[in-house]
Amino acid sequence: MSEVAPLIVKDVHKSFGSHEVLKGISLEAKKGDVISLIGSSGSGKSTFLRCINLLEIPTSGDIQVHGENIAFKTDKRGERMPANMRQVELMRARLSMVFQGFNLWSHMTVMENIIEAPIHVLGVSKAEAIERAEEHLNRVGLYDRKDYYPAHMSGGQQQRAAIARALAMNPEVMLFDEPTSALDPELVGEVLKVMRGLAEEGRTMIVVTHEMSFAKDVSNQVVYLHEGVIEEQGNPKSVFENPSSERMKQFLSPKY
Amino acid sequence: MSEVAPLIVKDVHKSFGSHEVLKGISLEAKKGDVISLIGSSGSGKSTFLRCINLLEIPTSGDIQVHGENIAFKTDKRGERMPANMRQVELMRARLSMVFQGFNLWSHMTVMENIIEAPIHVLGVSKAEAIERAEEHLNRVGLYDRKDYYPAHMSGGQQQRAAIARALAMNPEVMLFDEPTSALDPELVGEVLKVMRGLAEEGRTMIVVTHEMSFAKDVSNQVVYLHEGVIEEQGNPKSVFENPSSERMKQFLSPKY
Amino acid sequence: MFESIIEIFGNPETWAHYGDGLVKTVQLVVLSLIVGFVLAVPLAIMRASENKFISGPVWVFTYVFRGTPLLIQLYMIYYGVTLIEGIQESFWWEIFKRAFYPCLIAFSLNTAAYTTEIFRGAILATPRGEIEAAKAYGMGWGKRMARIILPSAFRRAIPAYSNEVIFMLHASAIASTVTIIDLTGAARDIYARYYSPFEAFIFVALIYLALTFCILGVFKQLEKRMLGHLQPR
Amino acid sequence: MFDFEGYGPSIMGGAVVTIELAALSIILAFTLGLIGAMAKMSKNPVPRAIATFYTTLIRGVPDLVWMLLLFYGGQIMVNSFFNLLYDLSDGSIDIFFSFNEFLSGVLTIGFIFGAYMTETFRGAFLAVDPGQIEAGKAYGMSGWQVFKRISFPQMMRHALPGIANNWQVLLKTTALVSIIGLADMVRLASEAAKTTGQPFKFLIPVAIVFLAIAALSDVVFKRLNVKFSAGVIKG
Amino acid sequence: KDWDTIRVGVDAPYPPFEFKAPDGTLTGFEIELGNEVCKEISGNDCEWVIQAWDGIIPGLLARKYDMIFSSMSINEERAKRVLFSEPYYTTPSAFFAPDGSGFDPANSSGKRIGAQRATIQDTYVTEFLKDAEIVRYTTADDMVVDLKGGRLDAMFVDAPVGIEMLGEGSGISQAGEYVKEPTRIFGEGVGAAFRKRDAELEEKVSAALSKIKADGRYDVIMKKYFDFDIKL
Ligand SMILES: Nc1ncnc2c1ncn2[C@@H]1O[C@H](COP(=O)(O)OP(=O)(O)OP(=O)(O)O)[C@@H](O)[C@H]1O
Ligand SMILES: Nc1ncnc2c1ncn2[C@@H]1O[C@H](COP(=O)(O)OP(=O)(O)OP(=O)(O)O)[C@@H](O)[C@H]1O
Ligand SMILES: [Mg+2]
Ligand SMILES: [Mg+2]
Repeated sequence: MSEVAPLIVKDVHKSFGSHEVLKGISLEAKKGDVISLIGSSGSGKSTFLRCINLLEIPTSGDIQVHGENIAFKTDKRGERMPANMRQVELMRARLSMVFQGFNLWSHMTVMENIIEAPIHVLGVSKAEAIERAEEHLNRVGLYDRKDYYPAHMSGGQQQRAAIARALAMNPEVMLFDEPTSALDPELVGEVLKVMRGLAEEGRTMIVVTHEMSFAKDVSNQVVYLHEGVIEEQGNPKSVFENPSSERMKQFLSPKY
Repeated sequence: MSEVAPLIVKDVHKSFGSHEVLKGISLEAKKGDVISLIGSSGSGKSTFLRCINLLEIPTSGDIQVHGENIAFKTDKRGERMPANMRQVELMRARLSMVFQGFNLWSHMTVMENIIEAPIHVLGVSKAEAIERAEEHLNRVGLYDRKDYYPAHMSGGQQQRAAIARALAMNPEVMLFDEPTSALDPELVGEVLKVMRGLAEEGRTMIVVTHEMSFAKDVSNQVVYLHEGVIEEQGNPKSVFENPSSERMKQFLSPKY
Repeated sequence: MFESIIEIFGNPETWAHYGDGLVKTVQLVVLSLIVGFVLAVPLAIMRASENKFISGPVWVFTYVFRGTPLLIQLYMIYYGVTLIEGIQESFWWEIFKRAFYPCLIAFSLNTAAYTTEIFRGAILATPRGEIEAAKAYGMGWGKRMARIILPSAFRRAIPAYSNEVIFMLHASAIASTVTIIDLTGAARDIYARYYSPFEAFIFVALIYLALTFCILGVFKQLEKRMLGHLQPR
Repeated sequence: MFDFEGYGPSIMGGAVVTIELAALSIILAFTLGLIGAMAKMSKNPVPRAIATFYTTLIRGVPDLVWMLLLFYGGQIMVNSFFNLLYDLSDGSIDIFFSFNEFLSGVLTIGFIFGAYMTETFRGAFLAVDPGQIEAGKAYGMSGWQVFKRISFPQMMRHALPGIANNWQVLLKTTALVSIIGLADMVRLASEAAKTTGQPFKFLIPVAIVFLAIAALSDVVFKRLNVKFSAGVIKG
Repeated sequence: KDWDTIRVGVDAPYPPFEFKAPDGTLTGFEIELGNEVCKEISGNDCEWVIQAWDGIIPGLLARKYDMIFSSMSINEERAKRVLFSEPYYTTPSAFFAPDGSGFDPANSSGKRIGAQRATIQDTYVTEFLKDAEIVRYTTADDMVVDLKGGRLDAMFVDAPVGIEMLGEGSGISQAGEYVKEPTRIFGEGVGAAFRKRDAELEEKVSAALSKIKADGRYDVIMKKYFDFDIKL
């Protein structure tokens, strides 16, 4: 256990105006952890995920990626800001995010989407980026679609392409924000299958999800968020079968 | 029974290009008849209704409104055409149609929609048209909405306004093309209630509908169309309870 | 700088000159918009026709007038009319001798071309169902056009048409090139009289700006009133 | 046949001037438009206010008035500054700046259409799905990389119809420089028309050249549109 | 300051003083004379800058060019803003009207009379022909086109320009006498104009002009364009 945790989040608060969405959240992801974030709509799951890679700047609290603390400063208007954008960019490159709406770049083919950041952010050579991209495309079963534009693919294919794009960064931690909820029920399966495979490979992942079966079967830790606070946390078996919080019980009840 | 039937359709055929959609349909609506046209999607129900008031020109066959035959001629390109557009316009004024998508005129208020055709087609005075419109609005329960624009009303309200507009023409026969299928389930009820009222008043109506309960309870004749042919026809009781055609049985089976 | 402002604007003739220019500009713009509008309605109906023989010639007209500079159209009409056989002996000459009417013709045809295309778009955008409803209630072609299609098309065309009005106001500045003393012509006179481009042109720019804002304001009101049926409540 | 009573060659030269003028102006307008759009979308209220002032002012005043003002006034403004230096230094500092008509024309038209381009680009940037930009950031791209690799190419797709439209209008606006004295195609042709008393003989060919350029531009923009809409579902 | 190249503002076309040949080259009496002057001072031809008349003084003040050599009559109003050289020619102004129209300058009420904007002729008609409709033009050729096209009843211009632009057989000719009075308006001849601070250049130009007049070059040029004497 001497290994450094790829991601440590310490007491993160986030307010929008006077509305405090996150009220002090801490989390540690060790190598190989698959953490499912669950909670009702508006509980702050997305906001938390976005705070992790600083798409939102936490009002207070710290983020540590592989032992390195992100530095903050306060700008002229008194708002908290990253002290060093370069550090943030490097950090983001190590935490690949997969979005709910995929957000594949629509003016690029699948292949171009995948090699874009490795080449222009990590500085990998084009040849190498393509070679690795092909591996990842095979991995998600999309090799034959590599020259398609996102708009010409189904939602499930797009999300798998987005996962390949995230994989291509060879990230410490992969962040997923409801990776299946923009998909038709028939397409959910193909994406979950790929994610299950990633978990089995030992990837570190944080997944915001409404798929309780995924949270139960695949993750080794479940975090239940309620109104910006972690109400319940632990291994899926205990959390789902013996929830200690009343809220968690309520949250689970309508579906089971 | 010496009274002239308001509408007689004789052996109407209609083809689009080489595709024959209606293959010889005849129908007689006596005064006070409420005829439900049912059939699966694509069977030609809308096309038939549109042939009745000549929004589509039948390839062959005759339409008789209150004993008057619509005259046809063949134009230069060999297509069948009404011989006299004036006759068609007068006939249309006597067969009011209520559309699935309401088709209220969006730049006019409800009141303006209702008095438009009576004034400009029938030549009723404005004062009289307004007076009658108010009656019809009361009838469909929309009096308080008379100065609204269609876009500012719910679908159910729009459809009731469209019915009031049709009523204002004091038509021999009212034609309805799926008057409720563009509505949310909650709104269907309010429109059906109005239509049931019209039927009870003794209005002659031809209704294309997917609402089997309406067809069953309200109409005195049900016509089942299949691939452009009348497969089954009769009073609702016998048609629904003892369908003689296999197809009709199949058509009814999934829903019952 | 200040002395020259006082010298220029202390002279009542300057104000009178700009005032006359303003009247000319407003006359030109308003009249050409009216004529253009009146021409554009039938042209737009023709242009929206499915019959190529009807829409084709109108397309040529709008393509040519929208594809070439108004200045050239103005020159052609202004210098061209003098070449018409016998016009100088006819009573028409009293009208065409002055620059105003040739200019008005050029402006009217130009705005008619743009307005035609605006209206055509609006006509084609009429919801099909509304047209069918009109047919189903016994309206003939003429009534459908007059009561349903055009009224709703005109309303839809208001935003685009307001742009056209502003463009026409701006385009009218070239009237000054054929001796008309419109606002810009007045400014050029004042400029030449006092050798001061800033005072003369900035002042006229402010007048144009004010006119533009007036037009925008009028159309905003019009939109509020006429497009109520399109806005969500 | 193309001699046009001796005026042919010089009018042809004028056509080249017109095209060069339009091409350089659109480049300037494009640049100003990008800067203006950035300024308008900036979080900082100062550039935002400046850009708003710029676009409102330009779009509220006729092109011709701008030309007269900038053309006659621009040089005076620049040189009155140097005049001041000259007077203050008793003639030992004697700098001056000469705008030729062509340069003034390019600057004026570019400046005017920069305002229209600003609006085009602003709308186009706003039409880019914010998720696309966020994805760029999330993969560690710097602000400039996101702009260059994601926002800009996607924005261009939305901006293209507006750019095409501005170009067609700009092309016709170049005719106005003839009024302030630049020897473009329109000026040379109208001078010839007046001298010879044959307006149609000279003006119709010029009109045809304009139509031809417009038609050609249509084709080019259709091609560009295909290029930039790579990845868009064709309806 | 050494004057290697002298940039000279001129309003063209204004034949025969300055106009463009069909091939686009600038020529005319003042162009040739001006080039002689420039050569005298700098050894080179002038660098001509074409500028519409109504912007010609602002253009000078804005240093688009260093001198105006464009039939500019010396008068008090202008002398307030610019520095004039010695006059180098003088011509009268005159009305031109279609033959047989019976146009009489003394009785011009209600007539349309053209003048070039901001010229001395403009000043004159504005002041003395109050009942006429004055139509102002930016360039002289626009005015001639309108006169020929029947849009004007008459125009008031520099006499040689009118004669030259209208030519023989145009059906238009001089109406009434030459107009030279009042001197307050018409001044005492045409001079080159300079920014006030460029007195040194003005001296050089005036000296060059006297030299050219004295050694006969002036007359050679003049005879190419005029069959009468305009020398001052
Ligand atoms: N940019 C923002 N500005 C203001 N409020 C915001 C912003 N983003 C999120 N919020 C608010 O923060 C709260 C939490 O939102 P968040 O998107 O994190 O919820 P969530 O748990 O992801 O919900 P869902 O399951 O619906 O995605 C909500 O009340 C939301 O309205
Ligand atoms: N204008 C047209 N041109 C060509 N084919 C048409 C046209 N209108 C209808 N059809 C075809 O005619 C057939 C019958 O269409 P119709 O709309 O009458 O069916 P329907 O019974 O009303 O079905 P639904 O219940 O879906 O409204 C369909 O196959 C349709 O594709
Ligand atoms: Mg969320
Ligand atoms: Mg149907």
